[in-house]
Amino acid sequence: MSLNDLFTEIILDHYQHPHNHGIIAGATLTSRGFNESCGDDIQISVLVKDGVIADAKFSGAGCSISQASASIMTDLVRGKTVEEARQLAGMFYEMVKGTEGDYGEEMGDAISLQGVSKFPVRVKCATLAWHTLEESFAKTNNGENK
Amino acid sequence: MSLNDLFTEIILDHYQHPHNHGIIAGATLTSRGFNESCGDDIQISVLVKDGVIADAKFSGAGCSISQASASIMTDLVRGKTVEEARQLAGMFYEMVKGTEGDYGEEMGDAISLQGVSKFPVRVKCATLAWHTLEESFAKTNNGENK
Amino acid sequence: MMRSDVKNDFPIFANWKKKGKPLIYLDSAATTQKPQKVIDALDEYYSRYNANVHRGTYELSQLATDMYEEARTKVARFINAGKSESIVFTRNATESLNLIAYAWGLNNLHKGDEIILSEMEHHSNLVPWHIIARHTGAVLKFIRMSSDYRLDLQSLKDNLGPKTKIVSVVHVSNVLGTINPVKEICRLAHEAGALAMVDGAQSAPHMAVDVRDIDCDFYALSGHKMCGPTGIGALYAKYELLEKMEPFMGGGEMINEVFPTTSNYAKPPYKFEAGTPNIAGAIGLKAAIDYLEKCGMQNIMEHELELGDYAASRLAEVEGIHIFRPRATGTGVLSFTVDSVHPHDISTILDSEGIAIRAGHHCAQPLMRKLQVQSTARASFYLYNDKSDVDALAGALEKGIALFRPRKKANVVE
Amino acid sequence: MMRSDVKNDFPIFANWKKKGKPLIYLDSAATTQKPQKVIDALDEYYSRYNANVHRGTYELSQLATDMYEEARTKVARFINAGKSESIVFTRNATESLNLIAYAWGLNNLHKGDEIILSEMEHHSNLVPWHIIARHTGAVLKFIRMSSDYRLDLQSLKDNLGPKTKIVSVVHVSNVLGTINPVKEICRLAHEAGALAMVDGAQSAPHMAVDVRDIDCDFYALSGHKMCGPTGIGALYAKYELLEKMEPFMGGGEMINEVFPTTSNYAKPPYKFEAGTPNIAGAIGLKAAIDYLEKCGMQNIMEHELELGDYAASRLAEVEGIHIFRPRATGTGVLSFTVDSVHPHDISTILDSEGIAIRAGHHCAQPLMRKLQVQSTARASFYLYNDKSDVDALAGALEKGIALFRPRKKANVVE
Ligand SMILES: Cc1ncc(COP(=O)(O)O)c(C=O)c1O
Ligand SMILES: Cc1ncc(COP(=O)(O)O)c(C=O)c1O
Repeated sequence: MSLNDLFTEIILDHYQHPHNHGIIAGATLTSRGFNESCGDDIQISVLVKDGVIADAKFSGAGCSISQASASIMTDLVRGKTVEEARQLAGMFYEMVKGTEGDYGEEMGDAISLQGVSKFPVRVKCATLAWHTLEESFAKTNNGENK
Repeated sequence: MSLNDLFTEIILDHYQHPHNHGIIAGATLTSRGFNESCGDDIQISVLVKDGVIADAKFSGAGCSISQASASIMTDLVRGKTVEEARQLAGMFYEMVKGTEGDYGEEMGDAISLQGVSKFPVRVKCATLAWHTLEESFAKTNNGENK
Repeated sequence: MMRSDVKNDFPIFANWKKKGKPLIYLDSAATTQKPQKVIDALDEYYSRYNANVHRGTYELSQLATDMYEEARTKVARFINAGKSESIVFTRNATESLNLIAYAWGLNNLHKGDEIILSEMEHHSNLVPWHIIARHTGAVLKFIRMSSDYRLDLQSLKDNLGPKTKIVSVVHVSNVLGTINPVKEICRLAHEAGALAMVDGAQSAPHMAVDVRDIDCDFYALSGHKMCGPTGIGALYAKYELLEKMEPFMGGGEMINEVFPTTSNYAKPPYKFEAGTPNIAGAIGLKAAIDYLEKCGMQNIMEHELELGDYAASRLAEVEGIHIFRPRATGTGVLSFTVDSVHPHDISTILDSEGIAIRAGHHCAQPLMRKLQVQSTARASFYLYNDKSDVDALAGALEKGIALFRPRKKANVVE
Repeated sequence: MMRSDVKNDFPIFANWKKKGKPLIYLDSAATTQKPQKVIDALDEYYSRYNANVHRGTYELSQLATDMYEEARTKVARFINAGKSESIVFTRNATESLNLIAYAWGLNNLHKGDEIILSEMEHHSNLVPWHIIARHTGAVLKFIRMSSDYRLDLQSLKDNLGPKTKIVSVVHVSNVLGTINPVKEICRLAHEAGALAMVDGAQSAPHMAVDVRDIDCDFYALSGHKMCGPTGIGALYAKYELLEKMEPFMGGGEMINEVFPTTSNYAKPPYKFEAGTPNIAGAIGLKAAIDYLEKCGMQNIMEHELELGDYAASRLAEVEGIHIFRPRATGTGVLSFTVDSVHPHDISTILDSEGIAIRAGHHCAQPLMRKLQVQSTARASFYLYNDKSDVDALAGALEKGIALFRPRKKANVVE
């Protein structure tokens, strides 16, 4: 429960050098999420083709946890089906809530966010990108049309 | 502080057989007062001529204390100057607040309301008619024009 | 069956003495007494967890937020709201009703649109509509009350029409105790294409309420009338309606983005909670609901009905009394008048024996006119009352009103 | 000079421990901690005097009414309102501001009328005007902020004109701590024939305020920001304006007469207090003011300024820090950012040492854009803070942000 468990090197690396930062020109889904508690503001854009996430990017501003989580998420979901991305989101929520489990294989770099479960205040930061993505699936016919 | 101190025979008599009940056709001052706590609703009409209260009546509905007080007040102020009526009002407020003093001579029947000072909840009932009269003096150039 | 020692849960009964006489509190329709558990919940919050909510970025604030949101969930479960996001915290039932009148009414009512209320509404479900009608040009109509003090559904049907936009009625009358058939009323409103709102200020405290079974669109309640603190109330609304509605008050907590001249809003229920909420109030309300649920809402309702029936039969013996209570569907609320003794005088008579009842128009002046009285005396019972309270009421009343009967000189003690 | 044992008056400091570390509470601009005396006042009210107010016809209710009205008188004296009828109890400063926006604005503003605010307003003095502007067609204008974080009065003068109907500004900024020259602003507004409102959420708790000297028409404050309970606030208004104004919410307590489709209203302040008020909240606020007055408002202000100055100089040493605070006219509010460490991360770093600060936009998004940041970290001091709190803050900050500097592998503990 030291700060080092939260601000891991992988997190800081994603925060300082985010992957997939930007907006996809021909996105089939764009969605925006706010975290009122700290003012995080994130935009996700995704290109879904035949049920598969061909590309995913994010933009906006926020804290290290929300930015790193978005960076990692966009890495993770690319190439996955929408259904698989949904399952990853569910698994991610469980992980950061602190539910016991073996997340290593599926979560990739996201495993570095496991420490968030010890910092309840930060759970919302970690899940912002995932919620923003997931909620918009429902509103956009699984991301196939905005 | 028994109920008999509050509901004196004089009060009950004025309540059951009010004096000056009605509305003066050519009143120079009419005024209405409410007592939100019990729903009392009183109307005072007064005829002022050359600074003297030539006639005073009341109507409306309310509890024994507010009705008796109005009945007694209209008796008392008739024939008095507006200034004298104001002074009586001030004296009456002091009496029902419980301020020590010799009220007998000036207060007439109103002395029977002295027991109200032991029932703080009822002070508003006793003063309703007087406040309604007094406030309207200010608004009507001492009752000479409505 | 109600435990016989319930009074002990409420410290005021041990603390308040009037000339040595115990408090017999029969004004629970106005506000209820508070159990120690509610007082302790407030104390604990302020002594241990106090922080602002939602915007906090430290653990203490997270704890306060969790407690506040648990209170929301508790209220939602208590009235079976389905989801806690359907619950908006307000100051009281009055604000809940105003919120709908303003946020929904001001933006959805137009000239000639019709609002249906009833003849037995509390001012809190009348005056907001007067204000909104003035701003929008909408028109008010009223469901008639029968001579048995019940709403006449035929009169609702006659009033309903294509212009009806909302029907808003009281669930339980604070004057008559009548339980209105709100489920049927909501069904009729919906059939006519109107929304339906229920003023639950007097139902939530006294019976199990299921807002989804009633199928109302909006439901209002007050915490202080159900053993909770003052300054906290709730509005239930169907979530889809909250989503579509414009906000009521503007300020912190209820926004996503604010620009100099425009703003966009957070999701419900936050959209409707501008500024720092009554955090301790919500937490106290949760403690109150916990307490009521432990006593059992069914128990509470039966207990009050029993007291109401018993009081009605005891008071019927008083000479010159008029009781305003329906033959069936009554509760623990009992309004009455006594010939030639004004309600306020009745109240003073009883107060001198330590018995607290209310006298007045009970914020229902149009109903008073319908009953052809200016005011009534009202005894209202709650879980902490028992039959001995009713006996005390009947005894003091008999004794006291004798003062007002023609009396011989000897009676008067100077 | 502030007593050195003030913290002992506030039970949370003895009760809350984070991993053995004491609470260093630096978020008083969001909400303040509560002294034992305030908690006791609530307890006493609920355990001894609880009853509904104003409509009561028995002694207990009269006592509750007296206590509630004494609270009003206390608030009136505290800000030198002149008469207690000028004080309306609300939920919080946000509701006080909305009350004016709705009750005055909705009935007095017309298309093209101008409302002047400033660039440093809290959302609670922005969003209500957005709503009312949408309904009325009125237009918003803004007093510019200088590079020293102060309002530019020339910009007010430039904006004022015959169409200006109201000027509403924050007394003390919750982000910058700037004390604005509200007396001068009110004078200029009045000269132009406009009304003037002051958002006192951050001034009433921290300094002696004299609303009649300021000569504002309206002044808003929140109880929870000045050691009082949540759920209670106040609006001061010049009495003649209250008399002329339409009511805000409708319901019980605020009326004289109600007919089915019309009503007429009670005198101010009751006209503006619909429904059962937060009685305990008002009584708790009175206890809070008693407490603050005992400590001395002048003392409190000087103490906070000293802490603010000390903190500004201590934090200036931190590498990469930016402090947003005026050179003069500052208070005990200190916003800052640190290069490449997000405010929310700063807050977590400090929280791990038991230090509670706020990170975010502080409900002032337009100001954030003006400052060209998305959010800031903010430490805000109150009477219970001292220099050791500042030292703890500076120390934890230095240590924590090192984590975010490029680090060697050895630093990372898994
Ligand atoms: C300057 C200012 N105005 C208004 C408010 C709103 O106060 P409340 O949330 O108590 O309504 C605040 C507090 O956040 C504030 O700092
Ligand atoms: C039926 C009814 N509706 C509304 C209210 C208003 O409740 P509150 O004063 O708590 O807002 C009351 C209480 O007086 C009531 O009895």
